[in-house]
Amino acid sequence: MASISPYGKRFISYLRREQIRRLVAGKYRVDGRRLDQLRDVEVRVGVISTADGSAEVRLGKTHVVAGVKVGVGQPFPDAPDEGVLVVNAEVLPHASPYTEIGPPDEFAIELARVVDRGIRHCGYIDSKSLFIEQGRVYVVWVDLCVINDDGNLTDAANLAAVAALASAQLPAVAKEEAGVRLDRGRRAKMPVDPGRAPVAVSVCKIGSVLFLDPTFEEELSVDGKVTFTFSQDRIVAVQKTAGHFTYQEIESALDLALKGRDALLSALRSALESPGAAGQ
Amino acid sequence: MASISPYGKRFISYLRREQIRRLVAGKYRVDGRRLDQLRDVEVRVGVISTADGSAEVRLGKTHVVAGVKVGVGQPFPDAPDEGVLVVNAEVLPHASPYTEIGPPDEFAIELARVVDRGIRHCGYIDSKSLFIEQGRVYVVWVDLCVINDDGNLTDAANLAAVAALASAQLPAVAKEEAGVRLDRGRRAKMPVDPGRAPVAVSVCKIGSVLFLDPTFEEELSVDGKVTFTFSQDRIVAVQKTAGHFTYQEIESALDLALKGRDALLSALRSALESPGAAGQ
Amino acid sequence: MASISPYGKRFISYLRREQIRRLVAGKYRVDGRRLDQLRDVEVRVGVISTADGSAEVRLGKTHVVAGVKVGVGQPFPDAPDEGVLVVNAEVLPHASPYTEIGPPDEFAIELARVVDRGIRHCGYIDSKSLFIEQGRVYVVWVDLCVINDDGNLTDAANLAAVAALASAQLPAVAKEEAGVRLDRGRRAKMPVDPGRAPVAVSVCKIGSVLFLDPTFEEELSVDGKVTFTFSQDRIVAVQKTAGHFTYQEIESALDLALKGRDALLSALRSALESPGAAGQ
Amino acid sequence: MKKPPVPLIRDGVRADGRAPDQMREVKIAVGAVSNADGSAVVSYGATVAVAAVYGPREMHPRHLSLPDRGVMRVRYHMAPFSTKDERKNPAPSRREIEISKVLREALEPAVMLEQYSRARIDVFIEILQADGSTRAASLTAASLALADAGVYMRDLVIGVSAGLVDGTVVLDLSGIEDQYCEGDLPVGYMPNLRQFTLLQLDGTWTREQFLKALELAVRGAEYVYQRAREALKGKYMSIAEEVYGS
Amino acid sequence: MKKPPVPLIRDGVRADGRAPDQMREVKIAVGAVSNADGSAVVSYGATVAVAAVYGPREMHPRHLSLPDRGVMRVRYHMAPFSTKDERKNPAPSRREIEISKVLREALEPAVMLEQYSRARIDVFIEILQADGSTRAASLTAASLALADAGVYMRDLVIGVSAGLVDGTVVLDLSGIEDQYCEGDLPVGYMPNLRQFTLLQLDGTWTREQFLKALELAVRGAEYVYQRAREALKGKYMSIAEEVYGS
Amino acid sequence: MKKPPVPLIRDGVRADGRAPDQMREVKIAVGAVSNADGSAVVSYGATVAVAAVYGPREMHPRHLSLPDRGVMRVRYHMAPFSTKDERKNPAPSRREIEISKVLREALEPAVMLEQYSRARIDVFIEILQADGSTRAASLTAASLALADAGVYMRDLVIGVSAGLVDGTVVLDLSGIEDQYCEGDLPVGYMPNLRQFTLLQLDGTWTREQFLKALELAVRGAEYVYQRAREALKGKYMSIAEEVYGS
Repeated sequence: MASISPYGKRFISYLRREQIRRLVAGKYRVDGRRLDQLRDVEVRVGVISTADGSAEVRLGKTHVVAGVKVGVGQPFPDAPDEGVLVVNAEVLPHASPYTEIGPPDEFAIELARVVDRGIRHCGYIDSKSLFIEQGRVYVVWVDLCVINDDGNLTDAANLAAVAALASAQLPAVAKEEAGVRLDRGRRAKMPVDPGRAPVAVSVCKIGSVLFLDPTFEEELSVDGKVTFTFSQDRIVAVQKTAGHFTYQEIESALDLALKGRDALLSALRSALESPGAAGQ
Repeated sequence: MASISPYGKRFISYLRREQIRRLVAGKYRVDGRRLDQLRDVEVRVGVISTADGSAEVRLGKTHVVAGVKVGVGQPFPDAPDEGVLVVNAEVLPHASPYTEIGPPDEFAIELARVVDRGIRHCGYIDSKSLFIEQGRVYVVWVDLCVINDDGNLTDAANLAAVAALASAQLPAVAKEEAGVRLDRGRRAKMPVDPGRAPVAVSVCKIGSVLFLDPTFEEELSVDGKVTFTFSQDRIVAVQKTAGHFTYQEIESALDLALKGRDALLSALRSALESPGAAGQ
Repeated sequence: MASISPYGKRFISYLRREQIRRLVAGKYRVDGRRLDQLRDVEVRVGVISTADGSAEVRLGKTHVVAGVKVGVGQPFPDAPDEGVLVVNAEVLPHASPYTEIGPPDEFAIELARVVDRGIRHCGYIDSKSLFIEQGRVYVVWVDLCVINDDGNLTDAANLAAVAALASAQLPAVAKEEAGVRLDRGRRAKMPVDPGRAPVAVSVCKIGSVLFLDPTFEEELSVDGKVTFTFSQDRIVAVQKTAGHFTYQEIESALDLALKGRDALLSALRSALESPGAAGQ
Repeated sequence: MKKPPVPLIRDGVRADGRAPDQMREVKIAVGAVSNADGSAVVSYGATVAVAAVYGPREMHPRHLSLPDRGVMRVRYHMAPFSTKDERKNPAPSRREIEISKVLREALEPAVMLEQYSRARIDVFIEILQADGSTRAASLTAASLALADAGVYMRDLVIGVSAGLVDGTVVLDLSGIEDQYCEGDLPVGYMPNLRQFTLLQLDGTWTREQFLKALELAVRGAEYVYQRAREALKGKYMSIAEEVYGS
Repeated sequence: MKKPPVPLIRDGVRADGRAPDQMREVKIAVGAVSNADGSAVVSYGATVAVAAVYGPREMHPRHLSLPDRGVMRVRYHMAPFSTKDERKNPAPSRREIEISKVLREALEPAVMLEQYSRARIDVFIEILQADGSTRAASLTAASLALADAGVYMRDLVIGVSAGLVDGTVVLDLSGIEDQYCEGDLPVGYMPNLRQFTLLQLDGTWTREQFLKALELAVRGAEYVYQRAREALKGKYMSIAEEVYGS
Repeated sequence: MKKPPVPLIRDGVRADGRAPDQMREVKIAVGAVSNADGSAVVSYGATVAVAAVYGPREMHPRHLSLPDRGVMRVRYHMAPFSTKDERKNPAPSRREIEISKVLREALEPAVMLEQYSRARIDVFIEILQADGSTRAASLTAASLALADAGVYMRDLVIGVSAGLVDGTVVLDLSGIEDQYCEGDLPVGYMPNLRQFTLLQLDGTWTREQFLKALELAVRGAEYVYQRAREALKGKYMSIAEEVYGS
């Protein structure tokens, strides 16, 4: 019954929850971080040799792999001259004791859709360059695999998707009698504009204290969570996933998110500038 | 596991059931109706502005909305010159405490198929007028949404489907390079023959007493239920859904059903004659 | 959740299991058979008049029906000049108290795939003779229906599939304006080479004693089970389905399997030589 | 209605040589599925249905059991090779789901479910060959499998179909008649209790045709009932022979 | 962004004649689904959402219940005929699954689930007509259905959408605005507690546009809230009339 | 068999430069998935399998637990980007379901399930890159993850594949060899107990080729086993260093 929410349930003990909340109220965190401090973030591109583009992101113990696969398909009727982007997320049963076997649940679907919206509306990909011929366009699949979930999947998954796309190559098209075929022997760069890379930053709230980059335990203890996605200086996606916020809190959260954005963006840029070093 | 019957279970308390049965044995009903009396029936067409045709039926507290959508598709191989009719029913989880979330269960599937058979075999729709060109025909979807189930869904849903089709319009076909497209700016009348409108009437039995238009509670208390669908003076569908009947009981049920048919048919005719008055 | 193994559970009482194991340790079996003795095997072809080929196999109380249906479809991209073989198995809920209603579970899927691999790699079917024209080939469906499961489904199902294919006929192709159609009025022989008929033989182990043709109860009592499929003098498929084997045990099991092969092959040959006698 | 490739009826004789009120050959074998608690194979001409019964047995999950009666579950399914032309997809179709429901409701009046509190009885029906009247053959097979399983019953439910072919009311529709007829009327009937438990209809019928078809169905059911009793008796006779010697 | 068939806004007037900060006509009917424990129909212009609440009731299966609070389940679904052009496939889409989740998370802050240990409350929402802002109308309908069911609530959650149309921040997007606008911002708001409980955004916004849209959404929510209170009062007044006479 | 784009073997040297009895580079990392009770990443050349173990833990629903032993559940799955050409649909294929079953049956003989009455142990395997021998790498990864989780085991189960390439028996098939070879023989082997626990075969083999391939597989498994022991030791050494200082 994936069509009714919630799907499954997630736990934290009452005592642990209260400990986390008490600490944050005093502006401390269980792992000793500042409120505006991200965990160590590591981005590596080109980690999957079978993919057309790939990246892995480790944000503390959270671990996400993104793989890009390119295919050929039909355009959407309302955009006949544009390629198609599909973002899919699988939270592997490896990732936590709470993940059930089965098709993507509401958490995985929301994750994919938030990442998708961030990428889709900011001009990061030039969709028109993915046109092949009348009725035929490139289809770009971005598959997100969550291997370990220690919280803040959205920020990690968005970063992995963006890095994987930046590292991706577009196979050439070979036109044959039987139709169009991809020739992975000849490849071009994926048409992305790194300057517009969307960056998702989640902000959590306990009481009235805001903080960045929640761990899994912190996520289960919050009074509110909201994710902002930025491209250049624009806001291109927002998703409140837990709790409630006042207008003032949203404004403060937005400012805090911009700090996180800068940290994530610089991790992304280092990875893209030195792909050789990061390759497996 | 929708592929084995029964799906789920429905309850009535033993005492309530015995009360209903005792009353009917004495030719009384819990809501004070006569055995051959329908509840108030209200039919309104044109209630869904996004549909190509629509109707809602209230039969006492039973509430069904039918929406018609027209598309373009391939004909069935054994009828290459005829359009395609598809009837689908969803009993919304709104409708009763017993409805489960998920794909249509055996009740919804049977409901759709009984309504479909009533419409399909009586010439109500002129299928040949739904032909477009070699290999391409109109597909007429009739979707039944049960919003509240207080019994006798079949009679209500059949009436809603018939009224929605009578009120429907057929979008014009625009032939373009890329194929055939519907143009909802230009529309024609749906080719139905109101004189052949099929009307489904259910008859229930408690002991040897027959009665019309059961409520939900009555349906759970019966010794038999059978639905007859009439078009003009022909029988075009029958479905026994509960219990057992003797030959003589079937004959009597048939006569009683004809009385119900007249009442439902006149409600249908008023609605079709004054669509303006009934529109939202 | 068919995507994680195991699916469901199967039982035998501890006492019954120990009895079976004690007997086998002394080289006896509960039904009095020798270790290398198959149960009575009966193969009949042409048993399903609606199929293009069919056979039923009774191996003791195990009962499997195989039906062949021929269709037209697209070839696989990596074999554009070959027809397509699809083997599917359904263990009917009739077959044992353990079968659940639903899509094929891991037992049925494994059964179909082991039978498929046996047939596919030995040249039994001449796939190139199933080519029709560029982009269009015959699709040969072999559907296995297990009606009663008293153990050793693999050997029985393989035999049924092989016999059904040998008895099958290939409908002629009628080319029409609207495309290609099968004409079951005109038929040719299915291109199979009876000399290469693959035969699957399962060997079980209790302690270090090996034996053939396990019953359902024996299967639940074993320390190991492995199936060999032979075509002519080659091994064309192996599948270990339970337990563990030493190298020496595998070698002995292979020799024992060849004895079983001869018995099954002669049952197959009698059936194919006298289809009239075996027809219903 | 479409035009059939051959006349369905001419001079009162049907395409397969039968009279309008004549059943095809009826074959019945009880107890054919050895693991099942009860089973039967029934064929009406080329239509073959295999029914197996498991139970009464424990209901899982328990909250689906009923405190005062047993639950009977019924599944009607067609083998992929059972249809004349194309292979049938084995996934259950809407038609199969509906038929499972009406067969359950046709069998329930015959089975003393009040004897089986909290238990379930499963009835599985597989169509191996389909040549018309599959739900009718299924019903007879299911009844016999229930009886073979020793389930308490008030009567057997016998399935037969009637149809309207070129204006004539006929018994036991064949596949081709089913495809081209003006009307189809599958019926389930308890011959001793004289009750109809399955009743469906399709097509365009006058009141008189409908009632005449019901009468014909009763006669057909009575005929099949005799064959069914012989088959049951035959099975128990042969068991008796095994046990006591012939 | 694609070009709309008509200008979406001209001289400060929107295609349907509204001012930027103007809601479409809002209609509310409480208690329309008689079997439900609570229900409401809400329309914003041509968008119509029907919400029904069942519960608090027992949770099945039990291991999904919580010892210290109730579980609220929410389902958002679109009727197959609710969309403008093609029929919508009734199988739940990924979009519907996501919206079910965000609506649940938008309602949870308002419902005193701690009062309902081990129980579940089900909220079902069906979109009968979709013309933009469906999740906003759904939220208002769901809140009212919960209130109608007598579920303890801290506040109503009112849904409204804001959008960015040709650079102008507007309230309550219609279908055509939703399709062609530069940004969409569905909001859920508790007017008494002044808390946002739903917040999504799509498109390309400056910080100022975003904050201005939030302010506009608050004003819209306050307007709809008055209408919602009247509807609730109306229902209970008419019940009182029935009970005590008018 | 189809013709490969390059000769698979020439003068006793394989397309990737290996000798027939040579494994590709084997890399093993134990404990890579921090939430899991045990985990391992194993690569054979470009084939990469990640295994995670959760448990022993409570079985839900309870009627699937066993009174006298634990239930081990195994899932083999391929990431959508793990295959060479087209994206793999993430829905589990029939092949993945079969492999999940044979891997479970290959691991069961090594795990002391009798120590874990009523509990379940879950083994999840994801193929991140597929270049032949995926089930072999999976088996080694799963064994190590079980050991890392502290599950009682009789031995490690090591997976290796053998194959028949141009008439030569070779070890550890690569993707291209797997695609064009005359035979494939994936094997699971317990080196200390000298027992085969996985055995599948495909293709056309003589008895001698089959037996020779088994021998080769044993040698391959013994080689991988050494690497696996070092990896396990390495992990626990480094833990010891953390705990006691180096």
